[in-house]
Amino acid sequence: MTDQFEPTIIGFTCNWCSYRAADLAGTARIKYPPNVRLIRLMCSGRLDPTFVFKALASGADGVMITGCHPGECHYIEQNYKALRRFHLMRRTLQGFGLEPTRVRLVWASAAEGAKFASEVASFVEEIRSLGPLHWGKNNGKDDVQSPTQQSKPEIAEVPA
Amino acid sequence: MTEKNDVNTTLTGGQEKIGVYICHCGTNIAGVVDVAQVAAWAADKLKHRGVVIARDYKFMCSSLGQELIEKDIKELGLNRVIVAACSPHLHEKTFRTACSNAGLNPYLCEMVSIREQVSWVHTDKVAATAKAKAMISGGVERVRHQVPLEAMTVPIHPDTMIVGGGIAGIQSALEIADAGHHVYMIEREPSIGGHMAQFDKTFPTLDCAACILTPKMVSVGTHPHVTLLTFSEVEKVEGYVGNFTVTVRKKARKIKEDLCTGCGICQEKCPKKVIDDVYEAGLGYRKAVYTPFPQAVPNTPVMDVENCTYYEKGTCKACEKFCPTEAIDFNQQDEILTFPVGNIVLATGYDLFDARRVTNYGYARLPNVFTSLEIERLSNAAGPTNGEIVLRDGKTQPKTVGIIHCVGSRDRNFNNYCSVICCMQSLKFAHLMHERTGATVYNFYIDMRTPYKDYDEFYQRVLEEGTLFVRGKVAEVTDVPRIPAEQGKLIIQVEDTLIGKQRRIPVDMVILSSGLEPRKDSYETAKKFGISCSANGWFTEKHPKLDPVATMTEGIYIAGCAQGPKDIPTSVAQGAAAAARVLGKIEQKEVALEPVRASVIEERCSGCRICNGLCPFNAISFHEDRMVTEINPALCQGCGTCVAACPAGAITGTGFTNDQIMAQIEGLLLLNIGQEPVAA
Amino acid sequence: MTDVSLRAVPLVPNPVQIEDLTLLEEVASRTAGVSRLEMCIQCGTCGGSCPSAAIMDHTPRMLFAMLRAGMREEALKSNTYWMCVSCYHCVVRCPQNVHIADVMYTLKSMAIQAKLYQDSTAPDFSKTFVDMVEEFGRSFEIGLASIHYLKHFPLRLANMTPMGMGMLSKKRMSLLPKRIKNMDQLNAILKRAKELEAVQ
Amino acid sequence: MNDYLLYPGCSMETSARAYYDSLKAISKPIGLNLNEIEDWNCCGATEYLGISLAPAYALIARNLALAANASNGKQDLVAPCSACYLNLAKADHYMREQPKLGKMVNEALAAGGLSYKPGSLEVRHLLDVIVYDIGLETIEKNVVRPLTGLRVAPYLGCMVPRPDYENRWSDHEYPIELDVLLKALGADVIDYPLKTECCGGHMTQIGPETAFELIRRLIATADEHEADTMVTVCPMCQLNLDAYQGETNHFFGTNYHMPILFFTQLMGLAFGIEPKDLGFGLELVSARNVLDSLGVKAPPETPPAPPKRPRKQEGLPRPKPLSKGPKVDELEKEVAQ
Repeated sequence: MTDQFEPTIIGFTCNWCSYRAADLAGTARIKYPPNVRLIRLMCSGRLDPTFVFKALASGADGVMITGCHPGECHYIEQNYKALRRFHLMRRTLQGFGLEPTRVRLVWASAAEGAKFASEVASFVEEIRSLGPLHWGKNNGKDDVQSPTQQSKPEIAEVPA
Repeated sequence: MTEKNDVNTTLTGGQEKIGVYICHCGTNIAGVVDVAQVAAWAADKLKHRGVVIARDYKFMCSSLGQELIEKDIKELGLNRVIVAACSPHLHEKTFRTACSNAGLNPYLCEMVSIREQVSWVHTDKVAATAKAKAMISGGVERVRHQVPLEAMTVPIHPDTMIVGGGIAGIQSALEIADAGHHVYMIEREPSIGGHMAQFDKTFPTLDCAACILTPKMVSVGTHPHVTLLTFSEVEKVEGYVGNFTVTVRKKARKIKEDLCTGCGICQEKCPKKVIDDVYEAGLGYRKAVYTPFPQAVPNTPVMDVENCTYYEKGTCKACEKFCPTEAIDFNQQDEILTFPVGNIVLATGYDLFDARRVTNYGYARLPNVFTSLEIERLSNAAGPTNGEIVLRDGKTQPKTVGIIHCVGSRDRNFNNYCSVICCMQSLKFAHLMHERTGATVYNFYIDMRTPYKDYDEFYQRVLEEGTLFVRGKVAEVTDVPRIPAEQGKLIIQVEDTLIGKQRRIPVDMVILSSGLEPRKDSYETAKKFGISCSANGWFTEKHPKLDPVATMTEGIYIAGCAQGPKDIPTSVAQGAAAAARVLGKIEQKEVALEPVRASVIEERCSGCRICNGLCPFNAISFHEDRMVTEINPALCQGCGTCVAACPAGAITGTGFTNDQIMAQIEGLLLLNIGQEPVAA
Repeated sequence: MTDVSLRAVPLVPNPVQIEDLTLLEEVASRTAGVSRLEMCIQCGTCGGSCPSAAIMDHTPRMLFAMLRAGMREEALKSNTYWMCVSCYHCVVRCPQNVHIADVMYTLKSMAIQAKLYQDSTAPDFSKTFVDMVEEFGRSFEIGLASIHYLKHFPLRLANMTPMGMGMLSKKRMSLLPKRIKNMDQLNAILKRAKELEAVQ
Repeated sequence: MNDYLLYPGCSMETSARAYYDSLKAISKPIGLNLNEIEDWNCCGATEYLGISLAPAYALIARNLALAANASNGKQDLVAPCSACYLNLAKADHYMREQPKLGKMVNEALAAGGLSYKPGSLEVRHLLDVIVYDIGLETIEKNVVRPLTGLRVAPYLGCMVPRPDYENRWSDHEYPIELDVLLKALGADVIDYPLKTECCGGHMTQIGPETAFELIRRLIATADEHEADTMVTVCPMCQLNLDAYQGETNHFFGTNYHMPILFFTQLMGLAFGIEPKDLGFGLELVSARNVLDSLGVKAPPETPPAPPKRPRKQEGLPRPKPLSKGPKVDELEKEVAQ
């Protein structure tokens, strides 16, 4: 293997569309990079922004939020709430001095396995080009020990 | 709904006894993920998080695999179970039932999808194994915060909706209605019958399609348990298995169905002739008010508003003048119907591949190139030529005919799949051409595919009749001659691959055996019903082998060509199979629902009312007297939006609590590995 | 024929050498882009479409079967790819999206390298053309055509003369090509490219 | 003003001078500004690729690198020659599809102090630019001498619509771009069935008999359709059909006289530009009849074009042709108006 940076990404899916898109990518055997680890919620509306910050603070380099297409939410319109929170999260990240693009929102219907896979692939590339996230470093407080620094070696160790 | 407060419901440190079960799924998982290593890792590195046993097994979903879990629950006293296998949408129920059988609350079992999310989508074995470990770690952390729950049950509505009135839908409808349950059949076209109603003969027995289909259509039309809604489309589907609410648009026929007797005088008197692109495949004509074909069910005509002279110019109304029952209603509007159903069968069929896309075959440019559907109509005794097979000039019989297989199929420029029916269809045409015109017939094929009962025997028969077979995919059809013998002919240019030479074969008529394609709106339909499509656009079945009529969405079944290309017998079999599944569901009378619900911890609620406007199901109400919000569990659907919104953390979502998700995040990122053991 | 051991010796020598089963892969790896050569389903669309099929000793489809069978010498001796006119009919029609025209280019270069071509007309034309480009950075038809015709179709040259004269008198041919300014740069690039290819 | 970089290719200065002259003449009225790339080299035609891979692609890529430097990501690269257009597009495409090739080519380019990032240029054929960027409306506005009554066979040859890596053309086998352009000039355009068949390419050099047969088919079919002239978009096609027409006649004992012109020459005629400024007279098979039928300059020698062949429709209804997408439908609609 090359020594290129392999980001760790946490993905949130809704139970009805995007988790099934991931299932479909699987049954259709569409390949995508192994950097994303998914958490299933019932709806993207369930996504509490603290989950995202928790993930980034705990060592994830990026967070991918997925849900049903606008207008197709299983719970009628709750994905619009996710959309609103998403913009808020990006602004907050910017306020922290982090790249807002470390959080991505993707709409994927149950029929869009290929789209799910390609979005993962492009997000991994994007995060790879941004480099590892050193939570807390970018806002100039180098003396603060970030949880990332503590946890990174553990993550890197897993592949063995 | 036993849980009200997620603060103290987790077992106190040291009480978790978690079993981790890793499935090989044959080689589906084990071929990419080193399952033995994962099991050993989980037993070692997650021991301090409560894992007492980690096993890998060839097929966890087999009865032996389930027994393994049950035995461990009983013998080791497991109180949490992780199954790392396929998607929970496939086998969550299986493993929950197994846990339940062993006396463990089924909601203390959690699945980790290392097949759909790992082994099937990744190739790097080391990375895949590492990801599987992280996902199991996440699952373990999550399940530690799980609490016992009780399932909620709701009754199943006994009515069924069948979308699509082709042969598959008809079969489904009759099976269910004959069992005494009500069926709504929704058909987009003015009549049921589907593509089969357009065919002349059916292979390999050469039965007349109309003769075997018409009685079934009539049964549907007259069945006391069938509500037939033709010229109608489903607009919206809400709800879930057992309790769907569907909205259907019944398009205005401009004819009062209750008054119309189907006498046909309006069609006779209508002065406007229109090329019939649908039923007659563009070869024949119909009127602006019409029933698509004589045996149509129902036989109530529809008005073609786009072509009707009255709508164009404001005068005519010949139909109205002559209608003996005053059934014509130019002011009729679309009707919107809403009704509840318990189950849905989608039998929406296929579209024929548009042969114009293969420019080198010249369809629509060279007059004597025909599509398979055109030939069905030409050879049909009730068709535009009364069954006479003639060239586009309307009179000349062809002396030589070339039939091209695989048009638009098995071709990455168009569709990469085999359309299944084209070989047999082409053999049928070869026979009909030979029988009706005595023409010399060439068949151009890549591979001859004649499986199933009596199919290859039919191939033998066509060979006996003297049909000439050329193995080679036709390169082009042209009308540009190179030698005098080619003058005035269509020339089929092909490599005869069995002799390795390019041949140019002059013929009078070319028949393109077009393939089958998913409906153009199949993605929209799939979205509407919440099911998935394959990359090609066919509806995806729950399991390609073991559950070919169910979908990933409970209560929605698929039948016929909507699921993939197939012939008539297979469509009928699948229609009947879907009906059997629906009847099975109806017999169950009720269905268990996920107990995923939100509830308010009153003492934490500050009464800010932020959550109040968020619920689309009106499950949230505010108690002015106590200044707190309350959630009605009967109305709550469990999306969790209010949980995420509550600034005080006063709302908790069963099954997806903050603690569970936070723990899962830590688990996925392996923060638990270095931690102090939970056990003392 | 009583000795059983004799039966181990084939009466007809096996025409296919085991090591040549790598031929298909070699051709694919030497082709620009993703050749998809292994995807051929032998349908004959290429052979049916080819304007030169009549003068090819094997249709492209047969050639692909030969590559699969590892018939290195027979395949490289074939005139098929020398007759290819690069019309791309087969490429856009191929149901498996095999990059047929580019495979033909690969086979030409392999045949030249292995010196297995049977008729030198086409390879000579290519070589003359390339020599000219490497000398001037440009091509010029008159020099090329006359050198080529003199060598390969001396009898036809007489018929061609009026055409050539016509072209010359209408100033549609020049007797000397133009040379590009930065010939050194082009030479350096080509030299480096050749070295890189040799390493491959 | 539409600004483009021009890669003329070797033929434009010699055998296809008429193409270059007429292109220069029509550029100004239609607002087409072409800037020739400095010190371009030969693209290698169909020959270099058959000798060795890396040098062939490096040869092409030098032009791409020079063009990309001059373009600054703003201008598209235009090639009037089909083979040049294909080679430039091909190198760009494969350098992207196969990063290994891209890397190798760039290493070679580095030896000359150059580099090229695949995908940074849009490679386009002249006809594409004229039809889709300049637009038929502008063309029609410039027509002062409509080519009324002139029966033309539009002939594109192979390498413009195929393999078409970027899906720029309406069809691989039966594209309509040249047809609609000529219709916009007022010409009577034949539905020429061999419009994308091969002219023989380099077979005139390596297998003349085959080439003659291919040339014969093309000319015979145009003749059969009573065409006054065939119109090409490629120097190689023009050379083969024009310069080898005599030899083809000689070989088959036929007596075809089919002038082969570049589409830019007909554009110029329709725009009222003098024939001598459009390279008329450079063709070996004289196009005098074309000029005559339009009443330009020369006195009539050949009889006027015969009436169109009637095409009446009877019998069974015919299927409608396939829509080739909104872009093309619009073109067809424009022409119909």
